[in-house]
Amino acid sequence: MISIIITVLGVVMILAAFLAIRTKNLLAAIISAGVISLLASVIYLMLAAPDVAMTEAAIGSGLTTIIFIFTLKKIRKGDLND
Amino acid sequence: MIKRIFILLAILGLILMFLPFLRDFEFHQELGELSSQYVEGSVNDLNSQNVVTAVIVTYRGLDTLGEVTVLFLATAGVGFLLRKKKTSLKSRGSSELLQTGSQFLFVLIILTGIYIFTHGHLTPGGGFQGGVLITTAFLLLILADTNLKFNHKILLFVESISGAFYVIIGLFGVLLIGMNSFLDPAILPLGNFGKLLSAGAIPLIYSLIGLKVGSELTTIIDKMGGE
Amino acid sequence: MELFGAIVTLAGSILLFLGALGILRMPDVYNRMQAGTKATTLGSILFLAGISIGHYECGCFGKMVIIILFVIFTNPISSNTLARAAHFAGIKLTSRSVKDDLADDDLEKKGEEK
Amino acid sequence: MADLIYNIAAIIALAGIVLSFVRLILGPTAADRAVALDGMTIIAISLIVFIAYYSNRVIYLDVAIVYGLISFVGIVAVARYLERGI
Repeated sequence: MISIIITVLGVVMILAAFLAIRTKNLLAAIISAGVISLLASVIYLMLAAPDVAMTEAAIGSGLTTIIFIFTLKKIRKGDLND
Repeated sequence: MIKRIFILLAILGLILMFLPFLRDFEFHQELGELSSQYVEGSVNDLNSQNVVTAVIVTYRGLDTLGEVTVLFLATAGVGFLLRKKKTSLKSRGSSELLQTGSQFLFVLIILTGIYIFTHGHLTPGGGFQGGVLITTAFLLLILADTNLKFNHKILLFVESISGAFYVIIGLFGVLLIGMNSFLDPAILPLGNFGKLLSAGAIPLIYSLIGLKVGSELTTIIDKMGGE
Repeated sequence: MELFGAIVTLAGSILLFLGALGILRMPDVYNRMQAGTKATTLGSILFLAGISIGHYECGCFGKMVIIILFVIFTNPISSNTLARAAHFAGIKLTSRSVKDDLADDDLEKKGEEK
Repeated sequence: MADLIYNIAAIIALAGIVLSFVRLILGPTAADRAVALDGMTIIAISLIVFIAYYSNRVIYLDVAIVYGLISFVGIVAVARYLERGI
């Protein structure tokens, strides 16, 4: 059971990483990075590491995404077209 | 074309290098010498239910002090590099639901953060995670209203007081127990196993770390996100 | 009791799956949001409730209630903000939709300002 | 019997994550991707609770609490960026 979930989530994570580095749309790359953190925290929990899972959930999918978005806003100030 | 072939070759080489790890992989059924010592010591000597917390705060306490210092330096760097500028660009206000909901959820997130870092020795999580939760609460307020002003004196006060007390508690160990016991949590009574007031000074140290991390990251967020 | 909880969990997971299917198959952003928030909210509530019903001896009932409350509190806020953002970002409705209240509101406001 | 039904429920929820992820890859606009991320986080909370049940450890639920409280902030940030609010 655990191995099925880990395999499926791992494949989805690899696809998300591929999307994050290959896409031209920066916002899509940020969202894909958020997906990677999300699934990574589930996988850490399955490997019996709740501390790491909580850190990944709080920092990886919450704070890092938002700091990326703030940075995107700072470098795109005044440029109103995506 | 040549570039792509080289990239492909490099990836193949990496796969060949990592293949033995995949083939010979096996779960460790028994703990090693050092880790079994940590597990027994944290349960018997320190009364801490969460072994990770005991390792981070006690056995590797100096490393944690170093990490907090690194975070302080990062905050100082961000504060030095990112100056706030007045922009003429007008930003759209947020919806009423977000404004009301953020004020309501602010309290809930702060309470959860305090729960996380005071229960660091009982449940997963601890000072860093609790501090990030507190930061997220302030972040929600920034997202709801970009013109929000934080009181920097309070942030500075909390940050410096918690950092100073962290070192002072460590020095109490040297003073009360012995020369080699900087940051020893046994300066307070150890209490009963599994209760909130147990594991000596670990909850106190983790609360201080949580406050310090929370105020530092809030400063970073304020510098980056505020208009 | 355990079987009842398992069936509730199964119902919740089917709702989660249908919500995800709606995210995939619906024609435009607003319809996807409709499927992706309402169905998944009810689905996760049923999923969590089923597990806590089936394992009432584990003493995790309070934490389950807290998680369900957090899902109820946070989900509408994110979906509302997202729908508003999609509207202001200028994403068109699908050609089959019949009414756009927020656009009508905007027109009325502009008329008042003039 | 009950364990089997729980496992089937987890597999169905996992299929939901995969379907949402397909929308995240296809999504023509950033709002579509944010909606897909929103759906994935909610299903992931359910999966975390299932893992806590499966491993029989109540303390894993703390991760679900933190996740349920934190995950929506990222989506709100994406939305505020899209409507040029922040």
